[in-house]
Amino acid sequence: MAQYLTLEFIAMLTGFILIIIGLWGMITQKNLIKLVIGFSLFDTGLNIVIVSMAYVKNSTAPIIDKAVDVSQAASKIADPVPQALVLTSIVIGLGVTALMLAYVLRMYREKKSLDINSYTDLRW
Amino acid sequence: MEIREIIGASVTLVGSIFIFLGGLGIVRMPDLFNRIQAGTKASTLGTILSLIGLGIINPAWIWKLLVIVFFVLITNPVSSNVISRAAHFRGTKMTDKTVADLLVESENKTREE
Amino acid sequence: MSILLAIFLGLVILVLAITAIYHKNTKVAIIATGTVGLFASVLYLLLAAPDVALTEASIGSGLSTIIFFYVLNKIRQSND
Amino acid sequence: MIKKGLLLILLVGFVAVISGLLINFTGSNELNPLASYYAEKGPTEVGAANLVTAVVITYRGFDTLGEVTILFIAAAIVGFFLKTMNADTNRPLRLRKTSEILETASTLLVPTIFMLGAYIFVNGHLTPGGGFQGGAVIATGVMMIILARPASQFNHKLISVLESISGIGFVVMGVLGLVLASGFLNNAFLPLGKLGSLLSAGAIPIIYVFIGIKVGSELTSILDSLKENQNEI
Amino acid sequence: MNIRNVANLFVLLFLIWLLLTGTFELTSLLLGLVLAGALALIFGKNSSVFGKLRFTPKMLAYSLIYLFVLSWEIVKSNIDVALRVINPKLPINPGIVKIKTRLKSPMGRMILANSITLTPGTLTIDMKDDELYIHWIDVKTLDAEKASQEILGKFEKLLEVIYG
Amino acid sequence: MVNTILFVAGVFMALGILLALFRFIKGPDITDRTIAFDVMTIASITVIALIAHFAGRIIYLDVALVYGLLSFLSVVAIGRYIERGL
Repeated sequence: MAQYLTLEFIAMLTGFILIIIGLWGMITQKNLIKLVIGFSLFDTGLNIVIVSMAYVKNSTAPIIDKAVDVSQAASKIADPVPQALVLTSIVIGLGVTALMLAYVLRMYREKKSLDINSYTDLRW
Repeated sequence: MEIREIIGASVTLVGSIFIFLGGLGIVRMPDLFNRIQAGTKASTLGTILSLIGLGIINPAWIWKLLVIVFFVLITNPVSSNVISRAAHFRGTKMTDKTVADLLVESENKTREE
Repeated sequence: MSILLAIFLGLVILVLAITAIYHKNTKVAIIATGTVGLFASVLYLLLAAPDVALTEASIGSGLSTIIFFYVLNKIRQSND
Repeated sequence: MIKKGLLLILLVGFVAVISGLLINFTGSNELNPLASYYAEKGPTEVGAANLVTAVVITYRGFDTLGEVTILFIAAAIVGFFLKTMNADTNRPLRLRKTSEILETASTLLVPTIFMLGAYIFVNGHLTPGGGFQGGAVIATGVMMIILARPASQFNHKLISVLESISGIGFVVMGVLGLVLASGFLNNAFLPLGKLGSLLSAGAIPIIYVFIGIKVGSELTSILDSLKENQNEI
Repeated sequence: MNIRNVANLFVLLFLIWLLLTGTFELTSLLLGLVLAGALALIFGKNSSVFGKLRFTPKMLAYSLIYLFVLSWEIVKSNIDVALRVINPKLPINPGIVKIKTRLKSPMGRMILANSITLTPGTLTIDMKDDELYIHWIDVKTLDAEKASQEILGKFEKLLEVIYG
Repeated sequence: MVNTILFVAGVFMALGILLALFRFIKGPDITDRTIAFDVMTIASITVIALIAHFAGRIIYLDVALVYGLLSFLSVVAIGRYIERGL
C-alpha cells in the first residue's frame, strides 16, 4: 500500500478518474455543450497523466537558475520532454474546443435545439 | 535569522486564518451581497498578508510578491463590483433583514428609457 | 506534506468534475470546468512543471471559459 | 438500451486496461537516457536556462511549427464558420453599459497586461512561459478591452498583417538555422551568450517573440470572430 | 497627444518591468525602456486618465498617508466583519444606500470606489455621475449626507489632494 | 518551527477552499457560485506562493501572477454575461 502513496501515483489516479468522468459525460449527456465540457475534462485528465509520468522523485522544475546548478541539473530536475509535449497539447486543446463550439453554434442556428436527439439526419 | 522567519510565518498564519474566515463567511451569510462582503474582502486581506509574510521569510522575493499584491489590490474590488452590479441588475433576492434598497428606483428609470 | 496537498487537490478536482458533468445548469457546468483547469494548474506546479501550469492557467482554463461564455451568449441572443 | 449496455461494457474494459497500467506504475527514481542527455547537453548546446523551452523550440521545433499551423487552421475555420452564418434577425442589439469603475480599471490594467505578456515571452528562455503563454496573456488584454468597451472595433488588417509577418519570421528563422547552422530551427547561428542572461540562447528569444505575436493575433482573431457576429444577429 | 499622460504611463510600466525582472542587467533595462515606451505611446495617446497626476513631494506624502489610512481601515473593518461572521446570531443589518462624492478625476474616483469595496462592510455596487450606490452591512443612516460622511469621510480629502 | 507554522497555515487555506467549494456546489444562484469561484482562486494564489516557498524557487511566482489575472478576467466575463453586456 505504501508504495502507492506517492505524489505521482495520486496525480496519475486523479488524471485517470478525470478521463473516465469525461468519457462518461461524453457518452451519457444529451446536451451538445455538455459534450464539449466532457471533452475538455478528458483533455485535462490526459495532460495530468502525462505530466505525472514526467515527475521524478523529489525533483524540481527543469529550469536552471540560482537554485539549480548546471552541473547537478541531471540529478535534480524533472523530465522536460513530456512537459513540452503537454504544452503543445493544451494549446491544441483550446483550438479544438473553439472549433467544436463553433460547430455547436452552427448546429444550433439550423435546428434551434441543443439536444443531440434532434439531430437525426444521418441516423442509420 | 531565525526570529525574522518566525515573524514572517506568523504573518502568513494570520493571513490564512483570514482566508478561512472568508470561506466561513461565504457559507454563513444569507444573501449574495453579504457573501461578497464577508467572503471576497476577507480572503483578499488574507492573501495580501500571506504574501507579505512569505516575503519576510524570503527577502529576495519581495519585488515579485509586490507585483502580485498590486494586481490583487486592483483586480479584486473590480471583479466583486462587476458581479454585484450584474446580480443587482438581474434582480437577485436580498435577505429579509435588508433595511433599504435605494438603487432599485434609479435602475428602473434606466430600464424604462 | 506535498502528498496531502495532492490528495486534497485531487478530491477537489474530482468533485468539481462530477459537478460539471451532472449539473443541469450549463453555466454552472462551464464554471466548474474552468475551476477544474485552475486546480489542475496547481497540481502541475506540485509536479514540478511550472511551464505547463502557466499554459493551463492561461489557455486551458482562462481563455476556454471565456470562449464558452461567448458561445452561450450567442445562443441566448438568437433565442430571444 | 442495448446501446447503453454496449457503452457500459466499453467503459468497463477501459477501466480494466487503466487499472492494469496503474497497478504496475511505480514512478521513476532517475531520468531516462534521453532526458538526461537533454539535461546535460542542453545548457551548453542550446544555451537556454529553461530546458522545456530548449525542447519546444530546438529539439522538437517541428512539432511547434505544426502546432502553430493547427492553431492557425482552427482560427481560420472558426472565422469561416461564423462569418458565413446567415443572420437570423436584423434587430439591433442593446448591450448594457459597463460601469465607470470597470472602464477606468481597464485603462489602467490593459497596458499592464500587455507588459506582463511581453515579459513572459521575452523571458521565455529564463523563466516559465514563452510564446504560447505570452500570446495568451496578450489575447487576454485584448479581451479586457472588449469587455470594458463592447463598442470598440478592431483593425482586422493589422491583426492579419501581424499574423502573417510573425509566421513568415518564424519560418525564416528556421531556414536560417538550416543554412547557417546544422539543422532546421537550430538556434546556434547567433552567439549563445552567458547562461541565464537575457541575451543568451542564440535565436530562441527572437523565435519566441515571433511565436508570441502569432499566437496572440490568432487567439485575438478567434475572439474577434466570435464577437463580430454578435452585432449581426 | 497628452505628453504628461504618456510620461506617467511610461513610469508605471517601467516600474512594473523592474519589479518583474528584479535585475539591473543593462540589456534587460534597455529592453524594458523600449517596451514601456512603445506601450505608453500606443495606449497613452488617446486617453487622459493618467494626465492629472503630478509627482510633487506633497502628493507623494499624501499617497503614503493614504496607504496607511487605507490599510488601517481594511484591518479594522475586517476584524469587525470577522466578529460578525463568527457570532452565532449573525448580527447584520444590510441595505443599499446612496452617497455623493466631489471627486472628478476618473482615476481618483476608481481608487475611491475600490477603497470602499476593499473595506469590508461596504461594497460599491454602481456609480452614476456623482452618486455612488453602496451596500452597507450595518446601515446606520439613510441620509445621503451623513452616510457620505460616515463611509468616505477619511478617503475623500486625501484623494482630492492627490488627484487634484 | 517555521515549516510547522506554515503547514498549519496551509491547512487553514485548504479549509477555506473547502468551505468555498461547499458554497459552489450548494449555491442557489449562478452569482453565488461565481463568488465562490473567486474566493477559491484567491486562496489558490496563496497556495501557489506556499508551494514556491517549499520548493525554494522564485520562478513559480510567475504562475501566481498569470493565475490571478486570468481568474479575474473569467469573473468579469461571467458578470458581463449575466447582465447581458457581453
